[in-house]
Amino acid sequence: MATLPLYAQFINLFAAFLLLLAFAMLAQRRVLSLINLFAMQGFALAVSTAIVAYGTHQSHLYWSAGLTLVLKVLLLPWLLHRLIRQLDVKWDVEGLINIPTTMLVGIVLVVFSFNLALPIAQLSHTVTRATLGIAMASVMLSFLMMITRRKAIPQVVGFLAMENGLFFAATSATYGMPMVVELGIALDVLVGMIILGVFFFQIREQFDSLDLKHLETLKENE
Amino acid sequence: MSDNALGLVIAAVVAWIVIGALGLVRPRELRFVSHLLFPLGAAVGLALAVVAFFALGQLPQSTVLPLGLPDLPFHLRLDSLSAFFLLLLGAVGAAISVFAAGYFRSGEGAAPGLLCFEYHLFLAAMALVLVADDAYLFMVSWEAMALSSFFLVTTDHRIPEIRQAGFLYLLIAHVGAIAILLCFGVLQGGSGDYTFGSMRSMVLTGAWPSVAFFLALFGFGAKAGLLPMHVWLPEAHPAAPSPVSALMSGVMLKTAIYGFLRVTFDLLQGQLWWWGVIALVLGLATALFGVIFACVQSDMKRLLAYSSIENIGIIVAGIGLTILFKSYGKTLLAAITLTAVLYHALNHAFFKSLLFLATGSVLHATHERSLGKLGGLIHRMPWVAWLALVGTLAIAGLPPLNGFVSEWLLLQAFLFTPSLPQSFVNMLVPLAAGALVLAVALSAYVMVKFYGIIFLGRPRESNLAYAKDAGWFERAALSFLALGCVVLGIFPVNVIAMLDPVNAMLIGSTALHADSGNWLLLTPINADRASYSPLIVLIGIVAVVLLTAQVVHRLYHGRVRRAPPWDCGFPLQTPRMQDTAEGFGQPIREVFDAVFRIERQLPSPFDTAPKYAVKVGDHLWHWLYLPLARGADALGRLVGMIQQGRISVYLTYSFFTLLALLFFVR
Amino acid sequence: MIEILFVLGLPVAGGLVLAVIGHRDEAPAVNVAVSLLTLIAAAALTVRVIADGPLLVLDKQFFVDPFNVFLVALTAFVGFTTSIFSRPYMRIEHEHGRLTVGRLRLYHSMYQIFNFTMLLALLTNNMGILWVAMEAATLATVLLVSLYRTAASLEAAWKYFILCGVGLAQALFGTILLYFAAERLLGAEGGALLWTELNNVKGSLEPTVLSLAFVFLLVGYGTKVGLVPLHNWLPDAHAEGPTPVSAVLSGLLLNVALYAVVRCKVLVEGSLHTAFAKDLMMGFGLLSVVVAAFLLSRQKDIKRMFAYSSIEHMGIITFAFGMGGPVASFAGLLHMTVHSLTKSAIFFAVGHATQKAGTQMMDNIRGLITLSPMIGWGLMLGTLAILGMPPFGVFTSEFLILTTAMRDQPWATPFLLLALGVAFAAVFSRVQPMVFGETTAKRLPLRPAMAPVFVHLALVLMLGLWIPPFLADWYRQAARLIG
Amino acid sequence: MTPTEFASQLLQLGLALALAPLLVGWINQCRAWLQNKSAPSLLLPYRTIRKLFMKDAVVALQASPIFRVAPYVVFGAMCCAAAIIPSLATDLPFGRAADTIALVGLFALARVFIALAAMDIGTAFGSLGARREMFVGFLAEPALLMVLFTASLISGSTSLPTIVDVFAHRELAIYPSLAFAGVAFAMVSLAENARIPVDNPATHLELTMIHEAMILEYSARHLALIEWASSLKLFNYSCLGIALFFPVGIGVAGAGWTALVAAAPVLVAKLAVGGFALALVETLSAKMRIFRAPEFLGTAFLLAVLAMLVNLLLGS
Repeated sequence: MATLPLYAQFINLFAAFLLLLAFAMLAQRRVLSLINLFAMQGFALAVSTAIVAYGTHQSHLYWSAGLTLVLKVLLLPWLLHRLIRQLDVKWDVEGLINIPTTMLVGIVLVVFSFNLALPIAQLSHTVTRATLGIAMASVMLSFLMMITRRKAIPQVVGFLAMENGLFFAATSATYGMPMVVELGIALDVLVGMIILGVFFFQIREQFDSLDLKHLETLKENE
Repeated sequence: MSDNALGLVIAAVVAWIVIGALGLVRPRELRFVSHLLFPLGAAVGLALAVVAFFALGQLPQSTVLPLGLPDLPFHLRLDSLSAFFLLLLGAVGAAISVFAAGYFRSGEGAAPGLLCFEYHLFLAAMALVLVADDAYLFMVSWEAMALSSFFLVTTDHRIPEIRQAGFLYLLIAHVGAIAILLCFGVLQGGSGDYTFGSMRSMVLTGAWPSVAFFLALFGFGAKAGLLPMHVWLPEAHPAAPSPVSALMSGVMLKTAIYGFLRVTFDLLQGQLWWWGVIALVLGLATALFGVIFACVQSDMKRLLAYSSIENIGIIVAGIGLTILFKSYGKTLLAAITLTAVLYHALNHAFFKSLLFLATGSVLHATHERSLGKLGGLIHRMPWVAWLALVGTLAIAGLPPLNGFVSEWLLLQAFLFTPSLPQSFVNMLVPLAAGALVLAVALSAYVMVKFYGIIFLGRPRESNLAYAKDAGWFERAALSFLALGCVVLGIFPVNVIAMLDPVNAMLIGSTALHADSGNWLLLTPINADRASYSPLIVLIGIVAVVLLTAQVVHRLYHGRVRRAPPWDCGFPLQTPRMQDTAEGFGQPIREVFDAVFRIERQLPSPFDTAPKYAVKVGDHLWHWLYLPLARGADALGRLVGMIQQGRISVYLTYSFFTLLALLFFVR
Repeated sequence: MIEILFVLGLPVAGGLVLAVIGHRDEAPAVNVAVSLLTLIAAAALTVRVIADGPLLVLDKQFFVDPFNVFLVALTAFVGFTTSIFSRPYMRIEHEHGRLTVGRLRLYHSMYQIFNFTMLLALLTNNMGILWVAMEAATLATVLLVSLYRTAASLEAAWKYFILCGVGLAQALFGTILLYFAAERLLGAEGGALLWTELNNVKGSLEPTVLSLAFVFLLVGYGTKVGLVPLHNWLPDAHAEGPTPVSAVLSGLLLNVALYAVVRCKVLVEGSLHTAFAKDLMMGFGLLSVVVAAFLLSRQKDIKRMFAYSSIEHMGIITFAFGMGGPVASFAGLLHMTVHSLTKSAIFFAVGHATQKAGTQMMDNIRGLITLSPMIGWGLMLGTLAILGMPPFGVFTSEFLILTTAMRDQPWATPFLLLALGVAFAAVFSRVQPMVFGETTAKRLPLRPAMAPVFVHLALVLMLGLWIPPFLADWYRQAARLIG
Repeated sequence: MTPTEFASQLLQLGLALALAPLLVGWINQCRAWLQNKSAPSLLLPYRTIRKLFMKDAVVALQASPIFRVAPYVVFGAMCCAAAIIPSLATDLPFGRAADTIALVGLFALARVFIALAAMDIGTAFGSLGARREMFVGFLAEPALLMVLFTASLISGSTSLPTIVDVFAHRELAIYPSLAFAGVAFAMVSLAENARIPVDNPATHLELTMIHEAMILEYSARHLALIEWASSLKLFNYSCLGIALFFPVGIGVAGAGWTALVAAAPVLVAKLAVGGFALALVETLSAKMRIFRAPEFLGTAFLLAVLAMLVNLLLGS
């Protein structure tokens, strides 16, 4: 391990950042901070992608890094901020489960993911293979976050954070997917976000709130 | 003709389908449908019967149609077993079609043309069931049969009870069909070849044969109305128009018997003795159950429906006995029993159709199904009444009519049982014989009630005075069936000779003793053991009757005076003083109190209009079906808990599924 | 090759055009025309495949083999018939005041885009593009589901979006893992996401990674298929959207998702040489069948009920593919075909029935057959077909599946028996009084388009009695491929 | 069929027709003696029948042909039954045409017809009687058949002449199964012939009637035939009992004329004893309520089944 090239060590550092940010988002109560954290996570992702590109001379990863930067750090947070301003929803984010418990579960998930990723990572010839576990863990944490949030916007942020984790997995484990796929994914994310934005307005118009408790009428257990 | 019998059968099927489709061309044209298409269908049926008659005992013929699955085109085969049941279908179906020609009226439920379509599809499907030689075609025609009959049952779909009945029928039929399908799944033995030919050569090992047998018993039993899957039958039969009830009771139930025989004796290689015991016990339980319930019915078609349950029970008991004999290698006895089974199936087809059709005529003449509102129709509808009398006596198992012959044969078979090696079975069989006799004796009770209350006595309602006798189509159909009852009753030796190819095919032995060439005397084993000659009995009775009448009239006189009835001098007599249907069944209700679930509505002393009502329910419905329905409902509620509306919970499912799988894969 | 371009290009073009003119009166006709042209192109493609065998074109990016060609044809066909159905349907909705013209424009445009995404998902050889197309299909349909902008439709769309989005995220992770495993053999540029390439080397793919990947892919695409317990979005989305959308969702999108699962399964099977994937699919399939059957018994809303029925059938198909073997896979493919034809036909009939009755609540729909025999019989026959009544094709596949299960997986048959019985009771007891009995329906301002219903049912009937040789041949080849 | 057989057949039938009313007369006389009453003439049944034949038949207005045909059918069925029960000898050609099962069938035929006829007029008592008659029959019939089955199992035949041949030929031995069967048979006979304790042939209270209630509307020749048929039925049952349980003295197959002639006095003696026993039973017991009848007949049925089981268990 000690013989890792410098850039790889940097990648590992940013990977750790990513995980840390994921935890931070899990613990964050305020929606604005949540978005900021998300933007930071995007930034970490973009930087680590760029470093991978630099270290492995995969030029298309630069594109990928740029895309991430534009989309995840600039565009989406901006969109979210705008939404919050327009919708005037700056409430605290209240979880369904209290934060310490969530964190504990998160730690368990991290252990689990590392365990799962370890045998696979051994197979990889990339220098960044150790980060696969981190990527998986951040996906899981985002998942957990989506489960525990009861408002629409944090849930969407969780969803986007999950995409971050996936991107990170793609970058770190395989030096990125083919460009056409990456573009497609990015497009999907963007369009999805726009649709979600429209949705927020519609939901608020309909229910006067973005609380997900209004969205619990279609069920079978009356 | 017999060279290409199968081709002719196919032609008949196609003809029926075409006739049905023609009905859709002008669905509201009653005369076209009833006076042209139905008689045409009857002619096809008769032709089919003739073809089948000549195909009995011929070598099996088979063919393949370019339809069906790519690796499994429709295989058809006509052997003696199929031919026998085709004969039954053709003959009885023809009579019912003739009846239907006079029966269906416009303005009653569905359009006549649509009915004609469904009706002929029903016939065609039944014929196809009988000649199917692969599991796929069998199932397709089997379910087509269920479906077409379902639509026929719900002809009058505006009445919720009829819809309910239809639903129950189709549900049980469908569940039964799935069981049959699974049975074929077992029988194909993993070969992936669903032709019956392949199944015949497949030797199943371990518990598989038993699994197949019980799936078949369940599946075909559901269709036949075997306990405890009988509940649909007393609902569906009364709901259907009478020709349809007749067809269902007379013919469709027999296709279930056919299927059961086909699987048990043809497709399965060997039979185990305890299968026979179970079938025997189940059959007798069904028979007793059916007849006891028939005793207390007050709707004439329900009564007949329960009687059908009884007869099916007798038939299945006979099959059980056949299995028992065959598994012990007593082929001669097995052949006798099987003969009794087939004979009874044929008899039941004739007399039950006859009676159902008769109820149809009564229904049309009086618009009344409740026994409590009928009576005295022998004066208004002599044709129907006298022909129904034949059916009544036949179904009551009285010599010299046909019902007695098959029961006689079956009892003979019971008597020969002590030659079996298993002492347990030897003990069981006398009890079984007792149960059978009890059922037969009770059926006489039922039929006296049925006939006496509908046709005899005085009309219980004033509007019965306007009842008209059936039309010529209906009379012809009823006469044909009544004649069938008489002929089948009087010439048993010839009938059994006709059945023998089936025995030879399924059992490997014939029922008739080789050297009993006497057409007059039915002697299954030898003349010392047992013999019966209905013709001589008939001649004996008729001779005595005629002779007595002659002698009495000659020696004394034949003067008759008509006067009001005496009735022990009671001055006021109204028709309401006759026994009602409930009253007639009351002793049986008392004796078998435990079998029924009786709900009484008693008047209180303060009622201004006191009312008494009694409802006889089925324990099985309350102990088996309602709990099943409730169980399903409770399970549904339980399962409904997972769909509880909150998105976090849904995400959690997804999350835990993922985690669990990941954990598992690790 | 040109056919593929047309198959994919026409809906895109149509979507763009309709985005502009979709609110006009002629928009429905344009919609139908584009769908028809797509169908013609798909037919041409089909003919080409029949004549020349599998195609691998455009730098190996597109691949047509017996497995997907019939799905392409089916998708184009049902897309076309649905467009015919939606013409009067959406007009009536508009006249009933449930939709503005702007929404109609959105509807028409998205309808074509949705068709495009499905066709793309089917035709692409690239597992990544497959994912992209699936996600795009989700996005397009989210808009369609929320078209009415009612509280319920928004809720349904939201759930649909989030649950499927999360699900598909898992699928993406699975795809990445797949790529990760393949890249070592095929190189980053060597088309490590191309299914044909993967299929060639599947024997030497790393089993550990592939089993992990399969878990993610199954959970991911399985969400889209509606496998229990990932199904929760499905009834909501099907019930709350416009009926043509329900028809294509049930009839087509589920198939496409299942197609993705099966493609993945082929690779995993080839790598693992264990029953892992099979067991997993059988388990999910069986669970779906049973749970859906019991949920069916609790329905009050007609579209919701048929949505659960879709879950049930997807479960059956998944179970069949899980069982594997020439017969079961054949049956699974056949079941995909007949289910989508039958289910879309049912939704067509249901659409007009609900318009007639003015409600989706089954208790308030009565006696359809009295006022409009065509809708009544369409619904009745469709229901019977979907419940597995012969001589309809659904029975054919159920026949093969059940008989095979009886020998290969006897433990599963009691569950199947139970589920099919419960499902039959649940659905039929509700449909019967809707079709028969005294009526509550009223007349509609426009003649309903019932031809698609009966065309579909006729096809299903035909498949129950006779399967065209070329189709059977495809099924057989595809079944061999699936294993 | 040889002339001897034919003659034997005719003789036995004729004997049955002739002796049946006498048996009834004898029983009535015995009963009167036993009850310290002055006895009617032994020949009173004959006179009654003759008197009835002379009278004009009065038929209810609403009677259908079934009502008028029924007495003849019942009479015919009883004659046929008489023709197959070996009373003097087993040389009965007609016995081949109908065996024990058919015998029970013939009884059932008679029962059904008389019940239908009773319902035909539509009076309250007629249908009440019909219902009760069928009610008694549904248990009596199986019990009788079970008794006959026991005999069939022992003899390996259901043909009555063969059964009697076998029984008459075999060594004197004790058959526990036959003891059960005998008791059951006696009970069934009482019920079937409308005797106390199930029914009272001499009752005048309509509400307690079974058989009499059914024939209330009959008069003249119809009534005569029914009365005659009832006495024939009693005679048949008696002969059946004798043939099954006391076959000694019945001429076996091919025994010839002498045996036939020798059998006649034996038969008369046995009938006399039997008739006396019946009168004794009727004197000693009281009539049951109608709803006790199932218990009584159920017991008979179970005894008969028990007889079969005992037979299987202990061997014959």
